[in-house]
Amino acid sequence: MPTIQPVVMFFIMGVVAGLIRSDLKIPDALYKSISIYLLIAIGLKGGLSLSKYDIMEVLPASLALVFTAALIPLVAYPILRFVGKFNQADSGSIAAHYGSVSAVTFAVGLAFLDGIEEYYEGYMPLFLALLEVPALATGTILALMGTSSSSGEGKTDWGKLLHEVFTGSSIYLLMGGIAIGYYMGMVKMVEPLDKLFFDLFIGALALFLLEMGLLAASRLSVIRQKGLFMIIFGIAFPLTCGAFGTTMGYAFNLSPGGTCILAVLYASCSYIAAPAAMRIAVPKADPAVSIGLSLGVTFPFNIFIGVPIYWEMTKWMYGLS
Amino acid sequence: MPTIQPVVMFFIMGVVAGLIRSDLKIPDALYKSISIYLLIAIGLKGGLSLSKYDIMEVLPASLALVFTAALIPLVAYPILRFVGKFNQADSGSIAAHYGSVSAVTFAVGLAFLDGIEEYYEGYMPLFLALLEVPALATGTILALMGTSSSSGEGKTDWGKLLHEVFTGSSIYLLMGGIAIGYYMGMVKMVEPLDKLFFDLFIGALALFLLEMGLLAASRLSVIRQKGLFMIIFGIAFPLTCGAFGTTMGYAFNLSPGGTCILAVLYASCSYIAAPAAMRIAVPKADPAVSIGLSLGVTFPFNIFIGVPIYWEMTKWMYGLS
Amino acid sequence: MPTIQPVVMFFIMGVVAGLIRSDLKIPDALYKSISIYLLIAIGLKGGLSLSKYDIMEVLPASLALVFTAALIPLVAYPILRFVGKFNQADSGSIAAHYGSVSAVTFAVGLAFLDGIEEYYEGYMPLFLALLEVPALATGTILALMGTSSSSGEGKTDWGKLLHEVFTGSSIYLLMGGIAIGYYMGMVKMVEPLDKLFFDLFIGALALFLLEMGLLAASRLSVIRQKGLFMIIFGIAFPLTCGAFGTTMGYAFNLSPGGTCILAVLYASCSYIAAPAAMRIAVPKADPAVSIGLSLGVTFPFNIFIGVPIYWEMTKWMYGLS
Amino acid sequence: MDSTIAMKRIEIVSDVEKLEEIAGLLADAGVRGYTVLKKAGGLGSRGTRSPDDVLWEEENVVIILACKEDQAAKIIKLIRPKLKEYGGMCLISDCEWVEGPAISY
Amino acid sequence: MDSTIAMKRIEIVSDVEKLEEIAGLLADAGVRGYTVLKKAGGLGSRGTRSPDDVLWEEENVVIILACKEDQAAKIIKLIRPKLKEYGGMCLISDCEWVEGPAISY
Amino acid sequence: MDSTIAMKRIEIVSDVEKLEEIAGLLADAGVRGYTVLKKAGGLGSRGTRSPDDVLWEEENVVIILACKEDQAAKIIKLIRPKLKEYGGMCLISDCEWVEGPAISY
Ligand SMILES: Nc1ncnc2c1ncn2[C@@H]1O[C@H](COP(=O)(O)O)[C@@H](O)[C@H]1O
Ligand SMILES: Nc1ncnc2c1ncn2[C@@H]1O[C@H](COP(=O)(O)O)[C@@H](O)[C@H]1O
Ligand SMILES: Nc1ncnc2c1ncn2[C@@H]1O[C@H](COP(=O)(O)O)[C@@H](O)[C@H]1O
Ligand code: NA
Ligand code: NA
Ligand code: NA
Repeated sequence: MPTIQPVVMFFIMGVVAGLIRSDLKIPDALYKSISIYLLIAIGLKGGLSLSKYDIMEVLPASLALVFTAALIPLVAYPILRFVGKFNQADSGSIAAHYGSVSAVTFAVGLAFLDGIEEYYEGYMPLFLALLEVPALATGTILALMGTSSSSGEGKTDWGKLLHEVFTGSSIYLLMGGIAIGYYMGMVKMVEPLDKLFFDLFIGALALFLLEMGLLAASRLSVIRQKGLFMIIFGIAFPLTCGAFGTTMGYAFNLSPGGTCILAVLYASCSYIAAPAAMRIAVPKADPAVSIGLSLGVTFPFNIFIGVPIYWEMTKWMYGLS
Repeated sequence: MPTIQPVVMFFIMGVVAGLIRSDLKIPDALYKSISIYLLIAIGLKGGLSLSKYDIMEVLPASLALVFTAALIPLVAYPILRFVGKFNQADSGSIAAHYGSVSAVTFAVGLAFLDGIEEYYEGYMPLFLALLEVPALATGTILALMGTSSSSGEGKTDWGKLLHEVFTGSSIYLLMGGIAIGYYMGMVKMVEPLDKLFFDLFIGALALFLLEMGLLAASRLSVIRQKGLFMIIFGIAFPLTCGAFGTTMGYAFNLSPGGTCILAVLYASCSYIAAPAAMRIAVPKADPAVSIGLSLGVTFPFNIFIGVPIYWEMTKWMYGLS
Repeated sequence: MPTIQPVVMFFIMGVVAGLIRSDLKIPDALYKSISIYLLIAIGLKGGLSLSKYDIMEVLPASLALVFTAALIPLVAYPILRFVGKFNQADSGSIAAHYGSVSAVTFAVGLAFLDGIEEYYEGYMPLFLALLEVPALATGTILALMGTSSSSGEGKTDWGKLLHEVFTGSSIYLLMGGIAIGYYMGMVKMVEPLDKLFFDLFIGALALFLLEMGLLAASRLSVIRQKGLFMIIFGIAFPLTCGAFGTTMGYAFNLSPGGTCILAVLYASCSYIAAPAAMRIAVPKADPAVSIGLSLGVTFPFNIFIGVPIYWEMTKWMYGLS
Repeated sequence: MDSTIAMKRIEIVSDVEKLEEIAGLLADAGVRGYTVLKKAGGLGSRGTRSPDDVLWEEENVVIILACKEDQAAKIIKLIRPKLKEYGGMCLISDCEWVEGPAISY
Repeated sequence: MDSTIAMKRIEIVSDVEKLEEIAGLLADAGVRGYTVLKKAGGLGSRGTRSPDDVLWEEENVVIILACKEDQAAKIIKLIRPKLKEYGGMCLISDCEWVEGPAISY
Repeated sequence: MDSTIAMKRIEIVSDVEKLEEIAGLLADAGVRGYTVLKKAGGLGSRGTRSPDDVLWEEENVVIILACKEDQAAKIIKLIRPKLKEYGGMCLISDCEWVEGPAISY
């Protein structure tokens, strides 16, 4: 098993600070600034790579991946509803979280591959942006099926929801970063911007993971409720999605590195974009449950154990050693 | 025409986010931190350069430029008052904004010249600091001419105003930066500070422009009022000032790069120091108008179109091709 | 005498801004973010170095130093109590501040040695972490001696105090940084994190010193009360401690650089961890006095004059020239 | 107390997202002055709302408003249906406006 | 004013560190609604407290609460000993709850 | 309600830049307690004021103060001319101080 990246140790540092009730607090403004920075940086990197490809070459895979990602909640929903005994709203909402993606998990995946010097298609951030949305729609539909007819109040404002999702800052920053990165690649002017956006990326990620550790620690209590189910689901489901992502990457002829990243994307679970969307789409769902599950179980599992496992899966798939 | 710098694309990204009503928000603390950083960094760079010159050599040009900059509002005022039909207070205040300078426009100008690898006198930030103030005085006098006698209340507290202007954080950070940069040059210890203040400059400028785009978008509505006049004035006036600056630079034997920067300074319009000063000096003036004009019209014009034009003017003046 | 580091000039820039009542304000979030950053960075650097040593080799010196640091308040207390005429609570509290250490003074000391390219043992940050706490206990005992028996209210909640001190964010971030740095050294993965945490260190320190100058200026008024005594104590006491630290470093066979850093540590006076601890331990002590003395007298003395003097002391001790 | 005018003090708490809409309503009612405090949290029928949670920000706003009694009645009429829709609360109490500052009620 | 209910308005100021404990007490008293404003400063028997001083932060919290009179009496009884211990203040006044939003008192 | 003392509640809104001066006046009046809420915005005779606009910050401060009636009269007398100069508002109402915390009025 490859060594754990030092950067993810900052997550543990945050969790421990939370558990021993240290007075350590990351200023809100720093957390928000870094999340803006990370999304732009991921976008720039992706756009820059994309400029070296023929968009037409990337398009078919993109569309297929978007479509299949939308199906993930269809698998998650029945498990949550009938095995986990969650109510309809929560089941749909959690399913949407798992269908969507986490940019930070993605970033940890990139850091992992960079650490072992493995090549991957640079346009992966495009997939990150594309995979964020479709599952949110599926999850919302599942959460609301049948309810809208019974009461007028429950009616979803799809217009507002679409606006929220597509103008939501995470998607917007990613897409904006991709556009500017593409332009940078086209005019071949990368130089002075790389110092902030590329060189400092892992350092910024470290500080972000520290705060995420603090957040995760403060969310752990929710897991006690349906403890066993939540832990099993929070680990087994991303593993399944990761295997599915590996297969898809292989099927679409991605490089091993790209396949691993795709597995990470499928396995990752949103805790920023999805909660924001579900708040509007499925106000009856309890955010504490979905965020707690996502941040308290699946996120740490993915960054410490999941990522290396998806890489092992990929190597096995490609017959590498 | 030379290619547009990728860094200014972040301004567009901000404007678009504002127009589509994205929920993207740059934390206040980040905006303020970056503006502190940019001013110090500009100052340090300037002071470092200045330490390689004989101050006596720079002094005459400095004084002449300061004096002429103070005259700019005398040209702007009658146009605003009699063509634009603004009231006296607004006319004086807007004239003061255009006579003063914008550090961010200046920074974009530097980035432009760095991008095309054109030499300029390194002490330009000194001019930035010097040109900020004089026009504020002229504009204030124009705004208040005749009014102070009629009513006691209208009396300007010049002491307070001078204190505000000279201890105002933008001038203070620039001058402080110049002083420390000068010291760094003298003792030849640049090394560990350059990493933060020089290498990351353009990256920080990118994030700042993103926020400025958001701010500009939120200020656009004011332009509707006197739309046509404001757009024409907001473009034609900086062009005139730019031509004037080019002539001055040529007359004072600056290098072509230095001349272009001087044109940028004359053409630039303040939206931080001037509003703060006018709030005290001319409280009757409506800040929405002057900030809207400065940020919504002249700033974007300058960074996208003005800077390359001033460079073309300069090349024409020096007979370069 | 060696040249003053440019970075400490930022402290003067802050003090002057405060004295001329500039409207310059460093956002709280920036101040807090940088202090988190500095502590982690110091820790990482220390941990990384430590991984190259045999911990058993470092241990005896560590324990001895911790023990002797705890004795410093025993010297400070009678001077404050009987010469300075401070009350018991204030005397104990100030003694605790002087016994504890200041991470920023430490950082300036490192920058000084780096500037003159002098070697020092890399694990010094470990001493920084270790020396922070013991004197707080001694100072607290001195402050409370005899009082707890007289009134029930005065009873110190030692459990709470210990928790506060050991989970306090400054110790936690240092120790966490040391642990992760140690791990980085072990797995030999330093590369992408060094960009943020090592390269930008001095730049971040500059911004921090700017804010500290502002803070110091706002604290100066307190010195007027017992002006002469406070100025003499605030200078003479760290000098004494510095001489003591030099002797200790020599006795424990540290390198000259390491000895100088140890002198800086002994001479430095806490203004973050100590006030926080004393608020709980000795609520009757007036924080304005101890913070004013620490930040308004001893801190500036140390960074401008003390550090070079401790280096001269060290050179004299080792017979260097 | 002399030089004071008997007035009503209205205190509205609602979601910060509704502030613009409420301000519009107040403008319609001819209100000329109010004070706004953001970053409020609280407990109510929809559970706890906290502006401090970076992952799930729910921010309330407190609007304080002094006006004459008839004006108050007008405001309440306009605001009541909105609060019914949004949630939040609205309190009225008696107060005295101290004359001195420019009239803004 | 019609469609209003006479109620009590309670305003508690205390150290922000005590907020959790006070919220617990209010929950015990069966309170179903209150509003919280943090980052407050002030002057009191323990001197000036200011949330703006980065070296020495002392933050107060203001809790505003509307409830029926009997409920108010219950709350006061529970909160009084705590405030005695912590410091701070607690005021009660009369107010009218404007009917409309969901009942949360 | 027993164990309460009838008092006056004063609520002052003004520009944050004036806080120091107002605090000085209150000290002159012998005030021993007040609570300060910064980052307030609002509408008044000088138009909208908002602490959120980074280019044009106009921040109000809300000062809440409980005191005895005679003290209140004294405060009003001192504060009225200042508010006339600065702008803002000042409201007084009746309230009950809940005994318990240290006396700071
Ligand atoms: N009884 C009450 N007293 C004070 N504030 C309340 C009360 N009820 C509701 N609120 C405030 O109104 C907000 C929204 O209430 P609700 O819509 O009922 O969830 C809460 O978060 C509280 O800030
Ligand atoms: N008379 C008062 N009026 C308003 N607020 C007060 C009053 N007395 C105390 N406070 C508030 O309660 C906090 C704590 O008071 P104390 O425990 O007396 O120091 C102060 O910082 C003020 O914010
Ligand atoms: N009628 C009112 N009710 C509540 N607050 C007010 C009222 N009038 C003025 N204010 C507050 O006082 C501030 C300054 O008012 P002014 O000086 O009239 O512009 C405003 O921004 C409001 O925050
Ligand atoms: Na997923
Ligand atoms: Na200009
Ligand atoms: Na010490």
